[in-house]
Amino acid sequence: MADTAAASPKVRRSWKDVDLRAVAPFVALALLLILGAFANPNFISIDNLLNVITRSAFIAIIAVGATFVISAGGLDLSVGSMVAFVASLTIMFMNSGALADPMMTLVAAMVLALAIGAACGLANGLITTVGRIEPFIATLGTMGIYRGLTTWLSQGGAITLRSPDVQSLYRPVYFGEIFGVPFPIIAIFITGALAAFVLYRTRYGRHVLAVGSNEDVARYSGIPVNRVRTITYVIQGLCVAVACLLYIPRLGSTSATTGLMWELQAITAVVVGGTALRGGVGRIWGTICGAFILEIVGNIMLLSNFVSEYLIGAIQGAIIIIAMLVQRSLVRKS
Amino acid sequence: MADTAAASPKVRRSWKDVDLRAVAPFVALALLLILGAFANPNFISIDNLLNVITRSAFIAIIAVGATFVISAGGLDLSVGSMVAFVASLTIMFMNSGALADPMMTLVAAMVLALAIGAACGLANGLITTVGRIEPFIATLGTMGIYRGLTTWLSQGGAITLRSPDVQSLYRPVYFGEIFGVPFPIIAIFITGALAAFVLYRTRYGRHVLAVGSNEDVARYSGIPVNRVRTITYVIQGLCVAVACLLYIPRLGSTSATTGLMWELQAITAVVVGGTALRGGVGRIWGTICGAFILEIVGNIMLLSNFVSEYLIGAIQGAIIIIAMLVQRSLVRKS
Amino acid sequence: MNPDATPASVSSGSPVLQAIGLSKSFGPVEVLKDIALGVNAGEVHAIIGENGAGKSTLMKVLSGHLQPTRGELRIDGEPVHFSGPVDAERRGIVLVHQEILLAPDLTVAQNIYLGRELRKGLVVDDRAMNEGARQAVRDLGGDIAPDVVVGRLSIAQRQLVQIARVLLVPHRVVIFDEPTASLTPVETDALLKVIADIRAKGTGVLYISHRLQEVKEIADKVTVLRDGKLVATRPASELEPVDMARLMVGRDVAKLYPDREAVAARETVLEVDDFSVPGYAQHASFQLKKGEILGFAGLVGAGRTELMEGIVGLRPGRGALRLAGKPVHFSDVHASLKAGIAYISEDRKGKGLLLAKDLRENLTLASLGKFVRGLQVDRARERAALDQAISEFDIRTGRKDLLAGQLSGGNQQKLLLAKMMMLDPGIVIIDEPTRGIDIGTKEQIYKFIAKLAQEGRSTIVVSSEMPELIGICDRIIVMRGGRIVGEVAGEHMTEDEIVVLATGVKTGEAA
Amino acid sequence: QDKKVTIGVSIPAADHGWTAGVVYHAERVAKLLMAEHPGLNVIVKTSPDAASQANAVQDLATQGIDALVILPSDPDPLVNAIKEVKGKGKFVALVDRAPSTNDDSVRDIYIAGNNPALGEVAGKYIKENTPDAQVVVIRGLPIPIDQQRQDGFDKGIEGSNVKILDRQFGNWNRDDAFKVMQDYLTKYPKIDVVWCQDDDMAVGVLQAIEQAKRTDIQYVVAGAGSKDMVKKVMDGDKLIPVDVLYPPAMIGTAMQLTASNFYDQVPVSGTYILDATLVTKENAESFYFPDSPF
Ligand SMILES: Nc1ncnc2c1ncn2[C@@H]1O[C@H](COP(=O)(O)OP(=O)(O)OP(=O)(O)O)[C@@H](O)[C@H]1O
Ligand SMILES: Nc1ncnc2c1ncn2[C@@H]1O[C@H](COP(=O)(O)OP(=O)(O)OP(=O)(O)O)[C@@H](O)[C@H]1O
Ligand SMILES: [Mg+2]
Ligand SMILES: [Mg+2]
Repeated sequence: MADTAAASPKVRRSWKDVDLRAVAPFVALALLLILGAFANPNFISIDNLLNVITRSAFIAIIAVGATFVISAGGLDLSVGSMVAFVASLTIMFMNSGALADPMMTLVAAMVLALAIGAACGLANGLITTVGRIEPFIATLGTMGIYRGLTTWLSQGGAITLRSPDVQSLYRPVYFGEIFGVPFPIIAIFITGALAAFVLYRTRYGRHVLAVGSNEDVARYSGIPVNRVRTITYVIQGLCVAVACLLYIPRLGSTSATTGLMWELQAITAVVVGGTALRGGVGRIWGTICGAFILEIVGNIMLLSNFVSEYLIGAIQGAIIIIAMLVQRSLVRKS
Repeated sequence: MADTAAASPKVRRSWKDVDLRAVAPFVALALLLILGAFANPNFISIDNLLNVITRSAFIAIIAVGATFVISAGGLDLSVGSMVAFVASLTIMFMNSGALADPMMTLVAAMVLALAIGAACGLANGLITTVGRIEPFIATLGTMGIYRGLTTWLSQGGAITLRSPDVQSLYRPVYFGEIFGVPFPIIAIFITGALAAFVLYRTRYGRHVLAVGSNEDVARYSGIPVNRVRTITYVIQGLCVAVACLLYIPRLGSTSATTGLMWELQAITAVVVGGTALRGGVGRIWGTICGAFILEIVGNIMLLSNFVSEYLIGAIQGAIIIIAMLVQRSLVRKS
Repeated sequence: MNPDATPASVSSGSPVLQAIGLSKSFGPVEVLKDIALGVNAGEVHAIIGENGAGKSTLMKVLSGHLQPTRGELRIDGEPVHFSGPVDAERRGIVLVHQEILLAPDLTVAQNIYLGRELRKGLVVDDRAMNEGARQAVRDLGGDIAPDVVVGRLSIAQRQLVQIARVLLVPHRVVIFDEPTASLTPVETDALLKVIADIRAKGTGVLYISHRLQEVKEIADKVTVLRDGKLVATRPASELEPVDMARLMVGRDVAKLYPDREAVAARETVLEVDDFSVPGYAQHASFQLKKGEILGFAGLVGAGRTELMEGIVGLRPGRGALRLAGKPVHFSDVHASLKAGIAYISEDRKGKGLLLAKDLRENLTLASLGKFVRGLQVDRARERAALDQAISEFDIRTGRKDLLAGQLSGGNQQKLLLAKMMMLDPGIVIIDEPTRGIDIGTKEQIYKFIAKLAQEGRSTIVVSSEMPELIGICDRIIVMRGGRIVGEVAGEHMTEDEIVVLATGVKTGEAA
Repeated sequence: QDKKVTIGVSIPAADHGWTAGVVYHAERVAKLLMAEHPGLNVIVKTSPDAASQANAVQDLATQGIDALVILPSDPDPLVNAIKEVKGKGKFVALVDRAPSTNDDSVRDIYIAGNNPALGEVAGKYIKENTPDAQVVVIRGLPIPIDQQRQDGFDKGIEGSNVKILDRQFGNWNRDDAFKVMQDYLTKYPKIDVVWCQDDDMAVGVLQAIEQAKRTDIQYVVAGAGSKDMVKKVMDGDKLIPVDVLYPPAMIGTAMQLTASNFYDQVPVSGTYILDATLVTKENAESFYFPDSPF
């Protein structure tokens, strides 16, 4: 009898505990939405919300990839430059006119983008795993490399999609809608669903979490640690490529500053979403929620008129910290 | 007999092992110096080397602080913005003319800078330890805050030291020499020596390494983990302030872009110097050597004529990766 | 356990797994010297020896975790070379590590099936794995929800999970490296039954334990290691525990537990009143007298560790603490150490020692203040302290510049004891003091605890080994399900009475 | 009579002196205009990079603006976002930085400083005053306007003996310019002229020259017209004999033109290119604004 009494609160406690940790980012999002509604009535208009979510697509999709890398105990600082690099090469290919048919060009360019993204990710993965260099430094190095190459490709200028045919064909990929839902939003959710499937349902996903949780244990269990890690970087590269595919039709152009600091935003989205940087845990939907939060913070700031434009950075920083504190206290109180 | 025979090479081996890990950055530095001499004969002129080392002072001193934070298992991304913030406030104080005497003004300003640096560090430390937010995110937040406040203080422009008296009094702190050695170089070595003493010789330093190696063990041993960690951030803040004290006399002015990305450079210097990001080990002199390496790579690139200016970033990235690979293989071969 | 999956044993002539002329050196130190050993199918072969004798090292070589410096391994008489543990595992040689090797963020089931997940098409079959895991743990006499994250389990529970994980691999030889060190009698019995089961199915078992009674019970053959050399291999029937102890230590171990004079009633030094550690221990009240040795018994999960951690400020706790009559409250260990209470954790690897730092730094970590001269830590005095600790606690180490992680398990425990005793505490709380300690060393540790009492220090011993509690304690408090359910002293300190209290079941029914 | 009009102004965040000047003038003119026209609402928003500026434009559109005045941080990536606004029939004034296609499908008016001319004027000045000079160039960031200035500069020195020794990026940042200049001084024993195309970077360049105590450098040509540099020109500083004007105040001009499109019943359209005036000792006084942050 005494045993049951002691046991049951423990079980309840741990159930709540798990739940709140996963729920916390969504609570933060809801609070932000309420705050935003007060700041500016336009904020909760469908148009505005669709806008904001649509443009969070790049960071959200990149951050989904980052969730894999981070939960396997890695880190990728090169994703921002990778966006610039992949998008530049893709636009250059479309400009090259190698294929006459615009549709064919577009499809080939998309395949090419994915291939380049995967290759860049592979390079990152191999340098960290086979080369055994701390991911922070390895990807800081490739960050320089990808951005440098982009600068060189663009000769310091911009690389702009020229063919109007391709452009008009490609435009709906960012600006199009399906049943009133902008295409990038659909892309976010498809990417999220795929990623969640891989991470939570497949053997590979299990291995990713094991490697991030304890590398030695994973190795003793016969898991090819280096391969698992490398593949997380390839997944990250593919996610970057997908983000590029959405990015190109939006701005139609890249330059040496494209994607600057996106790596920090992506990592922030991951952490705000509840994934710890030490690895072993990955929360795909939390990450996507984190990306929404970041974009909404910026949006509220822009829509409200109280904040001096000089202080926007400071307030964004403060909000991130407050959001994390709220999360922590939510989890602790439970 | 057989035992002794087996013993001697083994002992040598492990001795080498320890040694090489610590020596690797210095080897890399030596190789770079040789490479530089080939790239441009001016490179090894005393004048050039003094220039390069002098201007590496900011990153070197900041990175010494980062060595503390990192070896205690933390991370500080806010140092770049902190430089801008501390330097701006210090210049504003000197401009305010609160004290009539230039010498007094200067001394007070220096004390103020150290106090502000320590306070900023304390804020970082408390947010990560008491607030229990991952240092990456916490300091990313304060990075936004410090930079935002700087932008606001400067109203987006520059903050320039106005009083010519103070300026001429202050100038030697960067441009002055003692026995032909520029003052910033002396500052690097004094900072390094102090830091090495604290980290390797004092009880506090031992605690820092213990906390970084295994937080639980440290806590069970009665080490006040949060306090130890927080103080590492304060030390980081003080180092940033010292860097600011050298920085202000150089250009006599700050702006919203002062110190941009210095955090990444400081962390790179720490890692290139042989300190692992996971904590538990700290190499002060390696870090300083790492800072020299970074600055010399840039210098060689500018002095040589082979490299397109567009590719400099890429080659810098590649050199960092190669340097780390060389280090690894050195250590492994031993 | 998994008879269908067990590769059939081929011949009965040669041993399944055999080592010939096996040697292993770490640096200049030769840890194993010319070992010859064979395990037959359907046989339990126990390996015993002092801490640091080389048992774990030998097992690691046999299971592919380490490469031998010299010598050869054979399976069914055929020479083999293991490229790594996975390779050995493929050939049916599996090892239950002395240290716990599990991924803390994964669940029990995920850990048990790690690397060989069951699948339904593309998808991992979590339901089947949870079911399998639950069963596997139940077979070992445990009851752990398969979907709990391993990071939340106690050491004992983790040990069960680790054993379950290994037994699920198709195996021909199972190596247990001190599997029972952190188990209580109930789980130990269950495990011994499981071992008997797999032996019956033709599996060879290598079994390491410092509990000689257990060895006597289960083993067919016993091999004794001393200083890396094989001293003897004998049928277990020929050896009594005393003989084993003599072979191990090289001398007679006459009396394990020190004599202690009965202590007259003394003043209370620590009073715990209605103290609760939310979620783990409720309404605990007890008193500790000066010079007393107070035992805490209970089953795994009884909450003893958490109660002690709550008292010293490692966990949030509610209730009153009085130290020599004065109310105190500790918010962290720093405070409790200052007040003279030292807590020695049961988890020496995770919470006791910095495995990647050397012995000297570990020894002085908690008491660095004593070594500060001026502003500096005086390394010469640290070295002197290390020399003293090595001799006082009999820490067996080839070199003094080893890392703590390179010590054998038992020697790590001694180092940890030495480290906390550097603080010269008035009250010592030792959690599982002899977990993984050889019999000779145990004797030393018991003597040591008795000496503490003699010096007027008070000691709380939390242990899952009842004979040890009975042997050294003045009183024993028994916990069950987070509550103190009774106290035994004097002639009531018997295993029966304690088990009755700890399980809430009459003897005989328990199991 | 007071028409309700909302003008959205999107500009880069103040990340160096010149953009700080832009922010300053945008705010100054916004206040002026709102005081002048009580029905007018001007919303000024700054963004650190092209992608967030695209977001800002979208957000402004959400707030229901009638006109957009935009100084794009990077023009090509922003064309689509601008076209969105223009497509909804709003009035668009594009300032300073032109995308590859810059016609009335993108904007109603285009007001610009003349980037190629900024380079060209500097080049011509060097060609005329020191026809055999050895010049080192410090570039800004690798983005198109920088490229345009370089091209203009090359055109300016065409046909002379002026020799460009080196071009490196200084990222429109004083510290980077200081480093690059230090290394130039190490690398080249004789430098006649430095062209660093930006007054912010000139600060670092001057310090590096002073530290090296080199006397071979005859002068430095920067650009933009910051108060510090204009002051030096005014005072007859030997090293800064001239400055090429590239006034951040152009954003104000654009805002004023946009407002007059609504209030003055004068339809405004077309292209307004501001001169890249050479500030010399003679005319410096009229370009000196001591109150501006830049
Ligand atoms: N990696 C290593 N490097 C150097 N020495 C080592 C290493 N691993 C183990 N040793 C040494 O080898 C010896 C044997 O250790 P081992 O762990 O095999 O002992 P054991 O018999 O299992 O002892 P215990 O009963 O305490 O577990 C010890 O002296 C230990 O210090
Ligand atoms: N982090 C945690 N969250 C929830 N429950 C936990 C956590 N850690 C441990 N527990 C549970 O608390 C109970 C008590 O722990 P523990 O087994 O350490 O007690 P104990 O009496 O010291 O046992 P022993 O020392 O014999 O292992 C166990 O049932 C365990 O599952
Ligand atoms: Mg062992
Ligand atoms: Mg316990």
